[in-house]
Order: sequence, then C-alpha cells, then structure tokens
Amino acid sequence: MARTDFGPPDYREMLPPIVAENYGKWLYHEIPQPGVIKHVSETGAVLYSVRMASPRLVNSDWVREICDIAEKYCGGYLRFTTRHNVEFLVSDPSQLQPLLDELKARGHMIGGAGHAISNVVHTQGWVHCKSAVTDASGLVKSVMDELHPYFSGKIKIPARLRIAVACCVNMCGACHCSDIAIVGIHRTVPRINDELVAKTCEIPTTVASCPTGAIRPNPKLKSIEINAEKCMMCGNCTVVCPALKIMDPENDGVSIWVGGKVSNARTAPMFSRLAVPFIKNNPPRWPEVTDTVKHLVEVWAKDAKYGERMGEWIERIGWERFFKLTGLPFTEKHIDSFTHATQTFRSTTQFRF
Amino acid sequence: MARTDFGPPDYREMLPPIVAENYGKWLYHEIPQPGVIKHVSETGAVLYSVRMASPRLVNSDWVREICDIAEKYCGGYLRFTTRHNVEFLVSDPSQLQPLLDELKARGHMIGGAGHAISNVVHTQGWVHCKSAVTDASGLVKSVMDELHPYFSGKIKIPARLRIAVACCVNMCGACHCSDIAIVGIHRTVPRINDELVAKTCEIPTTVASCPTGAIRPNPKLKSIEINAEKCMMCGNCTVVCPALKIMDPENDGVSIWVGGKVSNARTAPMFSRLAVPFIKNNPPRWPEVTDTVKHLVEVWAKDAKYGERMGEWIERIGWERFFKLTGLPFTEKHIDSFTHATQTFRSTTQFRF
Amino acid sequence: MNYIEVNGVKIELDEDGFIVEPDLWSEDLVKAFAKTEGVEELTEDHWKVINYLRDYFKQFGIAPMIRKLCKDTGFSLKEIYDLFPSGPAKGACKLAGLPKPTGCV
Amino acid sequence: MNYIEVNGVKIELDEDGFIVEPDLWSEDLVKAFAKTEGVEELTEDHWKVINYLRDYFKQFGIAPMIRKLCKDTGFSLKEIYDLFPSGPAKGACKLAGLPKPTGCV
Amino acid sequence: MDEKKTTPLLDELEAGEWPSFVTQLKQAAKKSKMAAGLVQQLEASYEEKIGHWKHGGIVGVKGYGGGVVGRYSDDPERFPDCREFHTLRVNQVAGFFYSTKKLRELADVWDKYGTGLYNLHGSTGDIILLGTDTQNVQPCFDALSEIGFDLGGSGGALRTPSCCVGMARCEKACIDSMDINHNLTLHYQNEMHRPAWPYKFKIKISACPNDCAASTARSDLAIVGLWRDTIEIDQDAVREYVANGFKLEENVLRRCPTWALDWDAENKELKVKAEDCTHCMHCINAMPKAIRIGKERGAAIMIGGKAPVVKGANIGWVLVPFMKMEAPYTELKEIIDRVTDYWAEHGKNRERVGELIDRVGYATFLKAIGLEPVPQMVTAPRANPYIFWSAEEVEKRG
Amino acid sequence: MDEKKTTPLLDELEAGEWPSFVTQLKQAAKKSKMAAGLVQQLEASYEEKIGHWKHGGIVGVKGYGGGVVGRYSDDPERFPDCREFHTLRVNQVAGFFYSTKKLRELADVWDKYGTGLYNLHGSTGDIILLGTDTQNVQPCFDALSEIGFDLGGSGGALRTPSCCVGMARCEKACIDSMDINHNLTLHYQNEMHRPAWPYKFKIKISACPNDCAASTARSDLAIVGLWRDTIEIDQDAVREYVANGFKLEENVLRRCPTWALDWDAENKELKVKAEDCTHCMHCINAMPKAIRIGKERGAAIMIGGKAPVVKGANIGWVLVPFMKMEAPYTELKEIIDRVTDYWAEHGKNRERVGELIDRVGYATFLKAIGLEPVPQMVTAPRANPYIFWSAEEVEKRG
Ligand code: SRM
Ligand code: SRM
Ligand code: SRM
Ligand code: SRM
Ligand code: SF4
Ligand code: SF4
Ligand code: SF4
Ligand code: SF4
Ligand code: SF4
Ligand code: SF4
Ligand code: SF4
Ligand code: SF4
Repeated sequence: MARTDFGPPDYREMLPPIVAENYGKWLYHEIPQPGVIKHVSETGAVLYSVRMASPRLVNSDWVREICDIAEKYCGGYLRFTTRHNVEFLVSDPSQLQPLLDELKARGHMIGGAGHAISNVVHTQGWVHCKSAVTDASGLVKSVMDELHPYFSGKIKIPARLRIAVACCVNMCGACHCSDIAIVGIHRTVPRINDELVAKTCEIPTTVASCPTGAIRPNPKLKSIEINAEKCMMCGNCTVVCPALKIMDPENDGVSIWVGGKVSNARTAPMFSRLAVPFIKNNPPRWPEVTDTVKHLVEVWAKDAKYGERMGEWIERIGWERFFKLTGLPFTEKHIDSFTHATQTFRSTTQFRF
Repeated sequence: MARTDFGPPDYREMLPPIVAENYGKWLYHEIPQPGVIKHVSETGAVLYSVRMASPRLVNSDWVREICDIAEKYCGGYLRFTTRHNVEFLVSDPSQLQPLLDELKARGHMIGGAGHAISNVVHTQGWVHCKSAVTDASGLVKSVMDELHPYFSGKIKIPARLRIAVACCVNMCGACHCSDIAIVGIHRTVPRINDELVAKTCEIPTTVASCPTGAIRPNPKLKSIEINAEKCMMCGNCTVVCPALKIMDPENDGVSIWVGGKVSNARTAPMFSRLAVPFIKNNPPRWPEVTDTVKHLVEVWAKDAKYGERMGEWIERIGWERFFKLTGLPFTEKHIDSFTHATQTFRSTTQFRF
Repeated sequence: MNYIEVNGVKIELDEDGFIVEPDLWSEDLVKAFAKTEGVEELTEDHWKVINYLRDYFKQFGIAPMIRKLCKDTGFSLKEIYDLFPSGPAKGACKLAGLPKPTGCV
Repeated sequence: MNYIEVNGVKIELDEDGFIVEPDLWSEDLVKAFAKTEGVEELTEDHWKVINYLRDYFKQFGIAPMIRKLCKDTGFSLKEIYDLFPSGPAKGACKLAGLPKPTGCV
Repeated sequence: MDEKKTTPLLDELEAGEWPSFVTQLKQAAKKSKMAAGLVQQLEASYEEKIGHWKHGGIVGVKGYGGGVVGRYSDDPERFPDCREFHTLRVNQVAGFFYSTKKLRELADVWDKYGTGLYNLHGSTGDIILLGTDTQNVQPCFDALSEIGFDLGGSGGALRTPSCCVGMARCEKACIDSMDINHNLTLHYQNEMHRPAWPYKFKIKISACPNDCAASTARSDLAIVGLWRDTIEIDQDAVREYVANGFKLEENVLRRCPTWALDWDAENKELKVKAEDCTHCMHCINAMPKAIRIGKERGAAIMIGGKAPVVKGANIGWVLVPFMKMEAPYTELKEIIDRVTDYWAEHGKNRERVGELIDRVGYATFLKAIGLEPVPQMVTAPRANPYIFWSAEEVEKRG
Repeated sequence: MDEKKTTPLLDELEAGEWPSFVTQLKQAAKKSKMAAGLVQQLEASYEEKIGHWKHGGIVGVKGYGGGVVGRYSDDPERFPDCREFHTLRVNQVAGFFYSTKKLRELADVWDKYGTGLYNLHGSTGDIILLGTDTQNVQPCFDALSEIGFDLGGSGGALRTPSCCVGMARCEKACIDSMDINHNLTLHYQNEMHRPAWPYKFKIKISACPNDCAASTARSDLAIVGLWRDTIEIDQDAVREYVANGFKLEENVLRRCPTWALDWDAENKELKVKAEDCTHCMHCINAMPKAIRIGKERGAAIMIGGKAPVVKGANIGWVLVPFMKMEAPYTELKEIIDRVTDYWAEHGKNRERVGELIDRVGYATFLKAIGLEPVPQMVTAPRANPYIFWSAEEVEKRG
C-alpha cells in the first residue's frame, strides 16, 4: 500500500528567508500604495507584499506563470491569502517596482489590501457541485468586473468590504458572515421519485433530516411524503436522499445578504442578514445581481464613517434607514421565521420613522 | 340579575381640580426633596406630589387614614402609583410642609422618587396564592427594612433601582424585567398522585402542558409519568393538574436576578438575569436574601455612573466583572439551557479576564 | 365535606360543588345542580350543551375551549350565559359532570 | 451502465459500483466485489462486518454510524481498514449491499 | 392569649421601618374572624415553609365567568376561619385616581362582606379585595355595583387594562393614557367578564417610552406613546443647564443611543440630527426644562409581552410603529379585535398571543390580521436562508 | 469549429477586467479532454440554468475513507468527456506558503493524472485538484505522495485545518498559528483520513482577534490568539499620530467598544484602563505604529462555528477564554480529543458539534469534557427561571 498519513509539506521549508529570519519579529506595517503592504521587523528588515487578484479556479499554466514571477522577483517563494489572492513577497525594495510593472504588463490586477474590496470567497457552482443553484465563478466574475476599482484602489471606501458567493444555502465559504453575500436559493418543494426512494434512500434518515418536520414516511410506497406547508426549501432532505429533486431552473435564483463580519474588531462578529430575498438566475452576467451589489456598495461607501464596516454602519443608522437609503423593499420574507426568530423581533420603541 | 358590565368609575370624576384644569398642560418637573415631585404647568399652576410608601397589603383602617389625610391637605383626592405607592397631590404650596410633618408624625415613609429605590412590586405569596414557594410580603418587608434609606433618599444612588418579588416562576409582577428580582423556585420533580390524576386531571392537557416534553401518559394507571431527567421544575403541569404536587419545603427556595429594565430610556428594555440560583427559604426574615440584595445594591451604587441602571452598568463592565465585583460564584446554572440558550453564548473573543 | 342529595343518595362534592366521583353523574344530578347554579328550567338547549360537553370530554379527554363550544353548539357566548348564569366553566361543566376546569385565572 | 458478473448473471451497478437492485445481493456477489475493493481473501472477520451491516440495516433502515460499527463488531477503525482497504463506506457497505452512503462530504 | 394563637414569626415582621403588612393583617384580624384565620394559617406557613392554599377554586357571580379567584385552605380543620378565602378583582379607576368619597364607600362595602383586607393594587392593576367566603361573593358584588365598582378579569379573558398617569400629571405624555384606559375598559367589559379566549390577555398603556406602566414587559398588547417629528429644544434653557455646571457631554451627548445630539460650543447651541433620534427619552429625562417631546404624537403598539410561563418571557414586539390616538380609538380597537380574533381562533389552550406568533411565524400573523411588514418590527432581518415561498409566488414547474 | 462546441455564454465571461475563470478553463481544455468536456457541460448549465452533476459519488484511495469528492455527469451521453470528474482535496501548506519548486512538482503531477485545473485554494483551505476519473485517482495519489502532498478530509471526519499568516508576516500574532496548524494537521491525520464521526469537523487558527482565517465563523473549533495583560502603548508614536492630524477622538477613543482609552491632552498621554480593554484590536489596528498587543499571550478556544445547514449557522462560542499555546500543544489536543470523543459518542448523524451542544445544553457538555463554567462563556446569564437541578444537589424529600 502507498505511504499514508504523512501530511503536507513542512511550512518551514516553504518560507522565503526574510520570513524565516523575522518570524515573530514583525513590528508594524503600512500600506504605501494599493495592494502593497510594507512590514517592518524589529531586526530592521523590510518586506513588501504585493497582492494579486486570482480567479481561484486556475490551471497549471497559471500556476507556472506565478512561479516564474516569484522566481524572478521573490527568490522562488510565494503565498496565497485566506481569500485566495496571491502574494508576492519582496525582500529587496529595488525589485518592487519592476515586479509591479511586470504584473501590470501581464494584465494582472493588484489590490485588495486595507480599506478595499478583496477577492470574493466563493464555491463550486455549476463547475463542480451537485447542489449548485447558480454558478459561483460566473457571479464572482460578473460582480468583480463591476467592482474591480474597489479592489485596485481606484475608488476608495471607508473600510474593508468582504463579498462572498455560495451556490446554495449550505453556504460553503463565509456567506453567513460577509459584508455582502450572494446565495443561491430554492423556492419550490422537492419532488419525490417514489420508486427511487424505495431503492436508494434510508427512509428514517430522510425523515430525520428535515429541520421542520415536514417529512413523514409513506409506508405504502416505501417512500416519503412532504408537507408543502411546512417545507422551507432548505434542500437538506435532498442531500441524504438522492431520489428527491429540488432543482428548478424556473424558480431557483439568488438572494443577497448584508452586514456580516468575522473580525472581533470593535464589534463582535455578526451574521449577514437578508437584503434581497430573490433575483432570477440570469447568466452569464446576472445584471440584476451586479447592479444591486454595486448599489449597496455605493450607498454604504457614501454614508459610512471611516473604518465602519457594512454591518456596523447599518447598526448605527438602523435597518429602517438601511431600507430607506437603499430603496430596497422590506417584505415578510425579511422577518425571521426560523428557530430563534423571536430574538430578532424588536422589543423596544427605539426606532426611526 | 344585578347590573353588569358597567365598568369602573369615570376617572374624570376622580381628579383633583388642579389636575383636571392642567390636564395635558404640564411643562416640566423637578424633585425639590426626596419623595416630593413638583410639576409646573403652562398655566403657571404648580403641583406638589408627595409619595408615601405603602405595604400594598392594607386594611380598611389604613384606607380611611389616607382618606383623612387627603381630605385635610388635598381636597379629598389621592392616587396610587403603578408601583403601589400613595401620592398626595398638593395644589396649595403652603400645605406641603404641614402634610409632610403630619405624615412623618404618623410614622409614614416618604420617598421613592427620582434616583431611588421605589416600592417593591410583588405578589401574593403564602397570603393568598396556591402556587407560592415563599412569602412575597415577608420578603418585601425584610428587604425594605434593610433598604429603606434608599427609598427615603437618606442614601443617594446613581439611578432608579426597581426591585420585584415573585413567589413562584410564574413571575406575576415584573420580575423578568427588574433591576433586582427575587423569585421563588422549585428544585424537585412534581410527585404524582396517580389515583387523583385519574379522577381529576385531563391527561392530554397535562401532557401538553410540559414545555420540555417530560410528561407522557401512563395508560395503565390512567395517569401520567414524568421523565425526571427532562424536568426543569417549572411547575406548569401542576397548574393544570391538581394531582401533581411540586411543593417541597426542604428544597424550595429563592433565586435572585439582576439587570432587568422596562423603560426605553437610553437602552432597550432588558430581561433580568440570574445572579444567585438558590437561597434556602429562611422566614421570617430571609437574612441571606436581604444581605445579598443589599450587597448587590451597594456594589452597583459604588461603581455605576450617574443615571446608569443596574443592567446598563453590567453591560458596560461585562458580566465577568459583575461576578468578580460582587463575589458571587458563576456556575453551570447560570448558563442558559432553555429554548434560545445559544443566543446567550458568547461568540466573540471580546471579554475581560 | 359537601354533599348534594339526588334521589336520596348523598353525592360527594368538592369545595366548589363539583362532583368528586365522575361515575356518579346522572341526569337527576343535573337537575339537582340546576337549582344551585341558577338554572330555572332545564330546556332542550341546556341538554344540548351538557351532552355536547360530555361527548367531547369522552372523545378527547379534555373540555372544549369555550369558543369551540359556542361554534359547535351554535350558541353565542351571551346565550350560554343566559342558559347557565354562572357561566360555561362553573355552570355548564359542573352540570355535565366534567372535572373542574383548572389553569388560567 | 456498469455491470458485475456473478455466476454468469450481469448485475447492474451504479457509477460508484454499488448495486442498483438491493434484492440482487448474494454471497457470491460479495466475493465478486471483494476483488474490486482490494479485499484479498474473505475471512470470517469480513463476514462478521458484512452480516452486522446487513442486520443493522434490516432492523433500522439505515447504516450504522462508523463508531457504532466498531463498537458492536469489536474491530478498531484501523482493523476495519485492514479488512476493507477502501474503507467502511465505499468498501464494507458496498459488499454488504447497502444503499450508497450519502450526505456529508 | 390562647397559646395556639400566638404568631412569634409574623411578629418579627412588625419591627423595622418599612410599613408592615403584618400590622395591617393583625388590625384587620381584630374585626374579622376570617382575617384572624388568615393570620394563623400564614404563621403556620412561616413555620413550615409551605403554603396552605389548595389547588383550584372556582367561584363567581351571576352572569360573569371570572373576576373572582376562589381559594380554600388545604387544612380546613386546622384553619376553619379561613377555609374559604376568595378574592374579588375589581376594576381600578384609570390612573389610580380616587376621591376619598369613593374609597370610603368601597371600604364600607368590603368591611361588610369581607375581611377588610386589600391589595392596593394588584400587580395587574385591579383593586384586589382579599378574603371572603362563597356566600358573600354575590352580595358583595351587588353592593359594589351599587357604588359603581365592577369586577376585573380572570381566566381566558381580558384583564383590566392599566396605565401610567400620563397627561394628568406628566409633561411627557404623548397620548391620553388614562382616557384610552378608561375607554377600552368600558368597551371590552364583555371580553373581560366572560372568558372565551385561550388564555389571559393584558393591555397596558404608557403615554411615553419611559413606560411607567411597564406595559411592554407586562402586557400582551401595549400602547406606548411617542412622536414622529423632532424633539423640541429650548436653547436658552440648555444654556442655563450648561451654565449651572450640568455635564452635558458626559450625561447627555454620550448617552444618546444614536449620538443624535451635538453641542455647538461656539454658538452655544444643542443640535439634533432629527433622522437619528429614536425618541429614547433620555435627553428629555435628563433636561426636562430644556427638551420636550415632539408635536406629531401618537403611539406604538407592542404585541406579545408576558412572563416566562411555558415558552419563556417576552418583551412586547413592535406591531404598529405609529398610530394616531384619538377618541374613540377606532383604529386601535380594530387592531385589538383582529389580534384577539385570530388568537382566539388559532391559539392553543394556555397559549399567550406572543407564543402563538412564535409558533406560526410573525409573517403569517401579520398577514392574518392585515398588517404590512415594516422594518421597525425587527431589530434585524433574518440571518438564515430558510425563507418560505408559497406556490402562488413561483412559476409553475414544468 | 464544431457548431455544438461553441460557448457563446461562457465567452461573455472572458471580457472584463477581473481575471476570468473561463479563460483558465479554456486554456486547460486545450490540453485536457476532460476539461474540454467540463466547458461544454458548463455552457449547457448556463443555457439551461441548471447544474449537470449527479447526486452522490463515492470514490477513494486505498486506506483512506475520504479526501476525494466523486462527481458524475447527470447526462454522460451528452457530456461523455466529463462523465467522471472527481476532485482531490489536498492538504495545503500551513499559511499557504509555497516554494515554486513544490508548486511546479504539483502542477506536473496534476497535468499527468487530471485536468490541470485547481481551486487555489478551496474555501476550507485545501488545494483542490479539479477533475479526474476513477481510474486515475489512486495513481494520482501515489504520485502526490511521492512529492509530499497528502489528502485532506471529507465525510464525517476532520478537515484540513487552516490558519492566518500569523508570525510569518504579522505584527499582531499572539500565537504561532502556522505551527499549530501544521502540528495539528500531522497529529490528526488519522481523524482526517478515516471518517468515524457524525459529520465534518473543522479547525481554524487565527493568531489574533482580527481573525483573518475567519475561524470563529467557519470552524467547529477555532483557536484565536489574544493576550491577557494590557496593550502596549508607545506614547511618542501616539504623539506623532496626533501631530500628523490623526483623529484620535473620533477614530479611536469613540470606537473602543468599552471606552477603555482616554487621551490626557495636558500630558499628551494615551491612557488605557486595563480592566476595561477587551482586546478588540481596534486601537492596535488603527495605530499599528503606536499600539501593540500585550505580552502575556495565548489563545481562546471557540466551539461550534458553522454554516446554516439543519439548525442554523453559529459563530463559535467561547469554550476556553485563555490557554497558553506552546508546542507540542498538549493541552489543546486534550481539549480537542475530549470534544470530539464526546461528540462522536453522542452526536446524531449530520449533527455538528455546535448543534449537539445546543441539544444537550452547554452545562452538560462542559461537565462531560471536564471544563468549569466561567462567565466569559456567555454574553449574559440565563433570563429564564428554568434551571435544572439534579437529585444529588437537593435534600431527599420526606
Ligand atoms: C493576508 C491575510 C491573512 C492571511 O493569512 O492570508 C490578512 C492580512 C492582514 N490582515 Fe486581515 N488578512 C486576511 C484576511 C482577513 C479576514 C478573513 C477574510 O476576509 O475572509 C478578516 C476578517 C474579515 C471580516 O471581518 O469579515 C480580516 C480582518 C482583518 C482586520 C479587521 C478588520 C475590521 O476592521 O473588521 C484587520 C485590521 C485592520 O485592517 O486594521 C486585519 C489586518 C490585517 C493585516 C494588516 C495584519 C498585519 O498587520 O499584517 C494584514 C494585511 C491586511 C490587509 O490586507 O490590509 N485583518 N483579515 C488575509 C488577506 C485576505 C485577502 O486576500 O484579502
Ligand atoms: C469545495 C468547497 C467549496 C469551494 O469551492 O471552496 C465545498 C464544497 C462542498 N461542500 Fe462545503 N465546501 C467547502 C467549504 C465549506 C465551508 C467553508 C470552510 O470550510 O471554511 C463551509 C462553511 C463552514 C462549515 O463547515 O459550516 C461549508 C459548508 C458546507 C455544508 C454546510 C455544513 C453545515 O453544517 O452548515 C455542506 C452540506 C453538507 O455537509 O451536506 C457542504 C457540502 C459540500 C459539498 C460536499 C456538497 C456535496 O455534498 O456535494 C460540496 C462538494 C463540492 C464539490 O463538488 O467539490 N459544505 N463548506 C469547500 C471545500 C474546499 C476545501 O476542502 O478547501
Ligand atoms: C408615578 C409614576 C407613574 C404612575 O402612573 O404611577 C411615574 C412617574 C414618573 N416617572 Fe416613571 N413613574 C412610575 C413608574 C415607572 C416605571 C414602572 C415601574 O417602576 O414599575 C418605570 C420603568 C422602570 C424600569 O425601567 O424598570 C418608570 C420609568 C421612568 C423613567 C425611565 C428611567 C430610566 O432611566 O430607565 C423616567 C425618566 C426619568 O426618571 O428621568 C421616569 C420619569 C417619571 C416622571 C419624572 C415623569 C414626569 O415627568 O412626571 C414621573 C416622576 C417620577 C419619579 O418617581 O421620579 N419614569 N417609571 C410611577 C411611579 C412608581 C413608583 O411609585 O415608584
Ligand atoms: C394577584 C396577582 C399578584 C399580585 O399579588 O398582585 C396575581 C396572582 C396570580 N397569578 Fe398572576 N397575578 C397578578 C399579576 C400578574 C402579572 C403582572 C401584570 O399583570 O402586570 C403577571 C406577569 C405578566 C403576564 O401576564 O405575563 C402575571 C403572570 C402570571 C402567570 C404567568 C403567565 C405567563 O404567561 O407567563 C400565571 C400562571 C398562570 O396563568 O397559570 C399567573 C397566575 C396567577 C394566579 C392566578 C395563580 C393561580 O392559578 O392561582 C395567582 C392568583 C393568586 C391569588 O390567589 O390571588 N400569573 N400575573 C396579580 C393580579 C392582580 C390584579 O388583577 O391586579
Ligand atoms: S454552496 Fe452548495 S452548491 Fe455551492 S459548493 Fe457548497 S454545497 Fe455545493
Ligand atoms: S427541503 Fe428542507 S424543509 Fe423541505 S422537506 Fe426537505 S428538509 Fe424539509
Ligand atoms: S408569582 Fe406565582 S405564587 Fe406568586 S402570586 Fe403569582 S402565581 Fe401565585
Ligand atoms: S414541572 Fe415543568 S418540566 Fe417538570 S414535568 Fe412539570 S411541566 Fe414538565
Ligand atoms: S410613561 Fe411617560 S408619560 Fe407616562 S408617567 Fe411615565 S414619563 Fe410620564
Ligand atoms: S430622545 Fe434619545 S435618541 Fe433622541 S436625541 Fe434624545 S437622547 Fe438621543
Ligand atoms: S489574524 Fe491577526 S495575527 Fe493573523 S494575520 Fe490577521 S491580524 Fe495578523
Ligand atoms: S484593544 Fe479594543 S478594547 Fe482594548 S483599548 Fe484598544 S480599542 Fe479598546
């Protein structure tokens, strides 16, 4: 049998010398220009990190291209960020501008640092996931084609803004805590292929999988039944039972969520909350989605204070004003109906008109 | 048949002339001395309200006594407050001091206005309620015998502080939203008198009454069974089925809750939260309870800012420091275990040590 | 102990005048109760309510909610009080021999 | 379509090599599967696991959780992998003719 | 004195500065045997650390289904004098104002038919007449009705509404809480006296968000006065506060929950960003001579407040952010009727309206009573993606 | 070009400034038939607005129960080239650092056995090798193992931990996130490769509360660096900020969540009330040259973070407010083991550890894993009176 359980390569062998030498010794940083972060060490060492946008879904040519660049300017090392950008780590200041020039020449985009929109955390979409309601990569491309000036620093914004896209409510990625999240959703009840259920599904598991108790066994057909009234289209049953189909190209679509945040800076981490319950899937460019996202960014950028994340801004101005300023309609869909719904009902007369 | 559905006397006939004349015209107020509130009207009228402590559980002699006083100084009108104090409404300023003198001479206590502890909202206790775990009136008397200087204004405090007492978890009164709440609790599972259940209880109602689903029918005995593991001693089943007994003099007792608030001033209304899960019933004076309550008032009064209610103070300093400053132990009982428990778990690294 | 005499037999009542042994209910008991609960004459309408209550209890093990009682019998709340001046709980249920209503006070 | 030949009969398999008709399971099928799943020789231990899985499924309508499988059969997780190199889900369940495990990936 | 009749434990509660309920009881006991019985039984409770009232109790007056709470001693042999000890819940006067004449009439009736013991008032707001026996209940009610006092609610019925003093003596009143209270109490006499609902239902009215009637915490439907325009600032009065050393920055500006206030030190002017003010009352409370409520006044309706029983306590939720409040309060009554109708129809036994809303969902409830959703109803929109869609909203599937 | 093979919709996504995944796909398609198949199927999805992957897929390598996600086209006749299209999840290097040598080796292997398409990286953190067929899975793994890359997790197993860059390039690192990440990844290889748990389990490590690894939101067990003493202030540097017109009051003092900072304008000194600071990072973030993390460093352990599936999303809850973090991280591993053991024993199928805690109660969970309750675990104590008492805690009833 092949060697097993040996794990990944040791990170210590993957560090550029300047990082190895100044490990744990960094003193402070600044962002001298968009996409360039300068870290200064207590040893006096200075490191420039140049952040380059990545489509994340890449091929071997692309991998070899960034290797070429890293070998030329960075001693043969590079890293990726937790949001999938590439970082070129420059220890020789004289190499910084040539690197930037070459990246530009090759058509790469630099940015994403500091108060900017960084890369979009996203998921598989129609490219690889069986659950995908929409295409994540296509949405990202469409949205960022609109928003790239916020990445590259051409347009300044008051704080960092994180966008995430998930192709279904499983929300792989960080949609549930992003400043703006785009999430694929279903709007119709799963359809049952009784014969297939009988053959391929564990009935008890399927019944138990439903968070609202909408499913009960149908012993006659050795299948199950769904109470449509109780079904919230979460798709959970379809994960455990392949014989249930929830995909519905006419009615599946995209929802938009706002105000989430992960960091503990100033305020506690927050969940993203519903802004737009439904927009039709409109590939390849999803114009309604990109317009809405852009609009949200613009309204926020105009009204927020320095350093104020989307969620903090909304907390300050109140959701009633958020809906007013953005012009988005507030509907019964926005009112929570899940387990802890009552905790979001307003139990104070403190509100705005 | 007697006259029915005629309702209470018309309030308009119960108003002292100064109130009737200045109805809706009041401009501002001040509190010239403890327990005296001076209201000024846009008509120029000035009204002094003198607030007197009441034991709430009173007799006809007492009623006639306050009538005597009101006739002497207030033209034969008086009112009660929403916290059961008596208010004498003086329209002739020259009558104010004589009234105060007479009240003092008769041994009545004046106070409760502004930044003070006002009367305790409480419940029936052993005096009249079948559900009472403890005696509300006795607890109030014991606590206020300690705290009356905070009522009369002899000791100043940073903000108003509201105390409530409920003799069982039904929390008649406002315990769930009081700065300090004293609540009788059970700690043992109801005992079942099967024979009586069979005769006097609606089994389905009894089963349905249990919020945790701890009860199921016992068809053999035409009675019910309680799963002790799941029972949280709420007593709800004992309300609908008289054949279940939860009273247990050895183990019943008193819990203390803090930080609740009702007003929308500055902060939204807040629930009171568990400070002390259990203190033995120790009539007639409940010294452990009175000590704890006094201690809580003192710690708060020392540390809170001007106008800062108990709950606002705790929000500012954090519960971790609340437990440190008060010296009260934090136990697993303090961690919520009911329906929305997870909403109280801390999902941020923002805390103090 | 309270008792009510029906056909010379003493039937035990609780403090509120409800029968203690549900099995001792009888039509004559109803007649006896009628007096104490201010029902001047037992009409068909009274029996309609009483029988409905007994049936419902037999079937579900609980007394119906009052709104349900009104709906199912077709009597308005006012009519129920006209029939049973002490009300559906204290009056009608007592006559029907149901367990004493508990709970919400 | 995938098939596996057992005693000259072609049995339909899904893409992952699980049988499509649960009723067509047989001991000989197990032997045929053994090869594709890297089980060199079907020992008593193998059968213990297979029979356990089948019994459990018959009784509860679901496959046991792996920890339960280990506990009930007495085999450690490592031993299960020694027996079925492609693991309890892809290996043991396939041999036992259970529906293809779904869910969590 | 009879050995058995000493009350050493209760006696201890006659000492101390706070007015003593024991003294009240003992005074009553001198005139009323039943009150004396109560004192004995209470002493026993203090000794044994257990109550002595039986479960249940269903006593009433003709034509009403509630208003009287029946009580029986669990040991009538031992405490024969209080074997029956019922209370009458009596509608208080709105705002708890009384002429001494009325109070004296009340005392006379109660001395005649009961113990002469009261709770003034019960924590719902009623006048509680503590202690009478079954045979005196009807005559007592008849006498009360003669002096114009009616019963309150009990059982699955409306309770007597209660309210803050409001316009009668408060500069902050945005609505006439007392008039609303009186009007509703009269309008809903039937709903109060003849229980036909799944559980109790309470209404309280506070004329401003200070909520001196504790309405959002303690009633199923709370009416809380507020205004929709801007606070009124008397700049001269502000300057006077400042001149007198009032800590404007620390005590007002920083405490405004929305930082809506700014002190222009140069022009000595206090400015308010109207769109930021959430009418929290704080600045008005802190500087009553300088800041006043706005002019466009009405009330918010809050729904679902309650104590913890069964599903946990709620503080009332915004149902209507703003409604004008003018007699005869038709719009308000319509809302109340639609709410209680829906609840009466769909509520389970012992399910308060807040719990019903929790169970069916707020959106369903709003639709049922015909209200549009508005963002004021929530502190934040949903964070979970589990949205319900009805078949009508989507396109037919092929 | 073959009519059928045009991709008008996808082509539109090659325009625009943002790097195009379609371009990446098409380049790969030139070399890999399977990648070309994917492009066709994807174009179809864009046309029909529906995915074309089948449910299920269970493919693996010998000795492991996970690490490969099986994928089959739902229309293999129409898209024969991508009828099988499995992905391998490969452990990334801690902190996502690579030598170009390693990356090139990886590309060579993947070009040989798969499409040459990747996600760099997957949103859990793995290197995702996108697209190979069943027969190439084992050889691909064998080749990967030769260049030192192992598989990640799938199924009811641990996922590859991931972390922020930490000490490698950040002045805020309180702990060595990369070393912890690497150490845990090696230590828990078995738990990653052989699913034996009720559901997935994720670990993420951020070296400070800025949480650049999104650990509390996205992992069942998060390790977040922090300090327990006071922030360090370089007063000269603060003065320089102020001198340069930095808005100290507006951007720092007012934004400190606990108002722990005060600017003594007279002495030009920034003061911190140590007991008020909740190490929220804000002042440090805002003035990186002047304010630094404290000296007594360690980490908080957060439990139960997850996406919404089944019972709703959680952000991780405080399990341990402070723990020293020194290799070999024995105390940390003990906690992880106790948590996963309890969960493995009591969790239901597809129940994440956060949902288990929700179901059994936090107190029960803490007791089971042997941790004392501390107030840092909650934002507030319970508000409901429904406390559980065990028979051992109370006195036997007579
Ligand atoms: C490189 C990276 C870590 C890594 O291991 O890869 C990183 C690096 C730094 N982060 Fe971060 N953060 C990185 C992802 C994150 C994330 C996670 C995410 O976005 O998914 C967060 C949480 C975001 C959220 O709350 O939703 C994050 C929240 C922060 C914050 C707090 C921001 C806030 O105000 O809420 C800071 C502090 C600051 O910016 O002053 C910070 C600060 C920094 C600093 C300045 C730390 C330092 O002193 O070196 C680094 C340069 C940041 C910059 O881009 O301006 N980093 N940072 C990640 C870059 C991702 C990217 O490509 O854009
Ligand atoms: C590949 C990846 C998305 C991506 O494009 O990056 C992914 C893909 C899938 N996720 Fe995920 N998840 C991925 C990261 C996440 C994350 C983010 C994270 O780990 O930081 C989350 C949210 C955090 C969490 O775990 O809660 C996530 C939450 C889910 C869930 C919801 C779990 C929950 O408890 O709420 C599911 C549903 C399930 O398990 O059935 C899921 C299920 C799936 C499945 C296995 C769905 C399925 O059954 O086919 C997807 C397989 C797609 C495919 O064909 O490759 N995935 N998934 C990510 C894994 C890459 C990697 O290993 O690095
Ligand atoms: C008389 C009474 C109304 C009534 O109809 O009976 C009343 C009267 C006034 N209240 Fe009140 N409040 C009265 C119960 C309440 C209650 C309800 C309660 O305590 O059960 C509350 C809510 C308490 C809570 O939040 O838990 C209440 C919260 C307030 C507040 C907000 C306090 C805060 O900062 O949270 C104010 C504003 C203020 O004090 O500046 C206020 C202010 C006032 C003012 C100053 C209003 C005015 O301008 O006239 C009145 C004199 C108050 C005083 O005592 O200093 N009143 N007030 C009640 C007196 C009860 C008593 O005997 O003590
Ligand atoms: C008398 C009074 C306490 C007092 O001393 O002031 C009282 C007494 C009782 N309450 Fe109450 N409640 C009284 C105000 C309240 C309040 C406060 C309020 O109305 O503002 C509450 C909290 C608000 C609320 O309604 O949620 C209250 C919440 C309860 C509950 C819990 C209801 C819930 O949904 O959580 C119960 C339990 C029940 O209904 O079975 C209850 C039940 C009871 C019963 C009927 C218990 C019983 O079944 O015997 C008590 C009768 C005692 C007796 O023998 O007289 N009482 N009860 C109050 C009524 C006086 C009045 O009419 O003015
Ligand atoms: S979000 Fe849904 S559709 Fe997208 S990769 Fe995750 S599980 Fe698949
Ligand atoms: S989609 Fe979700 S809510 Fe609907 S039946 Fe399936 S599991 Fe239940
Ligand atoms: S709190 Fe409980 S014991 Fe006290 S009066 Fe209310 S129901 Fe009775
Ligand atoms: S006391 Fe409460 S939890 Fe216990 S059995 Fe009765 S209703 Fe259920
Ligand atoms: S609630 Fe407002 S209006 Fe009513 S008494 Fe209190 S402060 Fe005045
Ligand atoms: S009423 Fe409250 S919110 Fe409005 S300005 Fe005054 S303090 Fe601020
Ligand atoms: S989490 Fe903290 S230590 Fe890690 S990279 Fe971000 S700022 Fe630096
Ligand atoms: S770290 Fe945060 S809490 Fe601490 S002083 Fe700085 S801003 Fe305030």
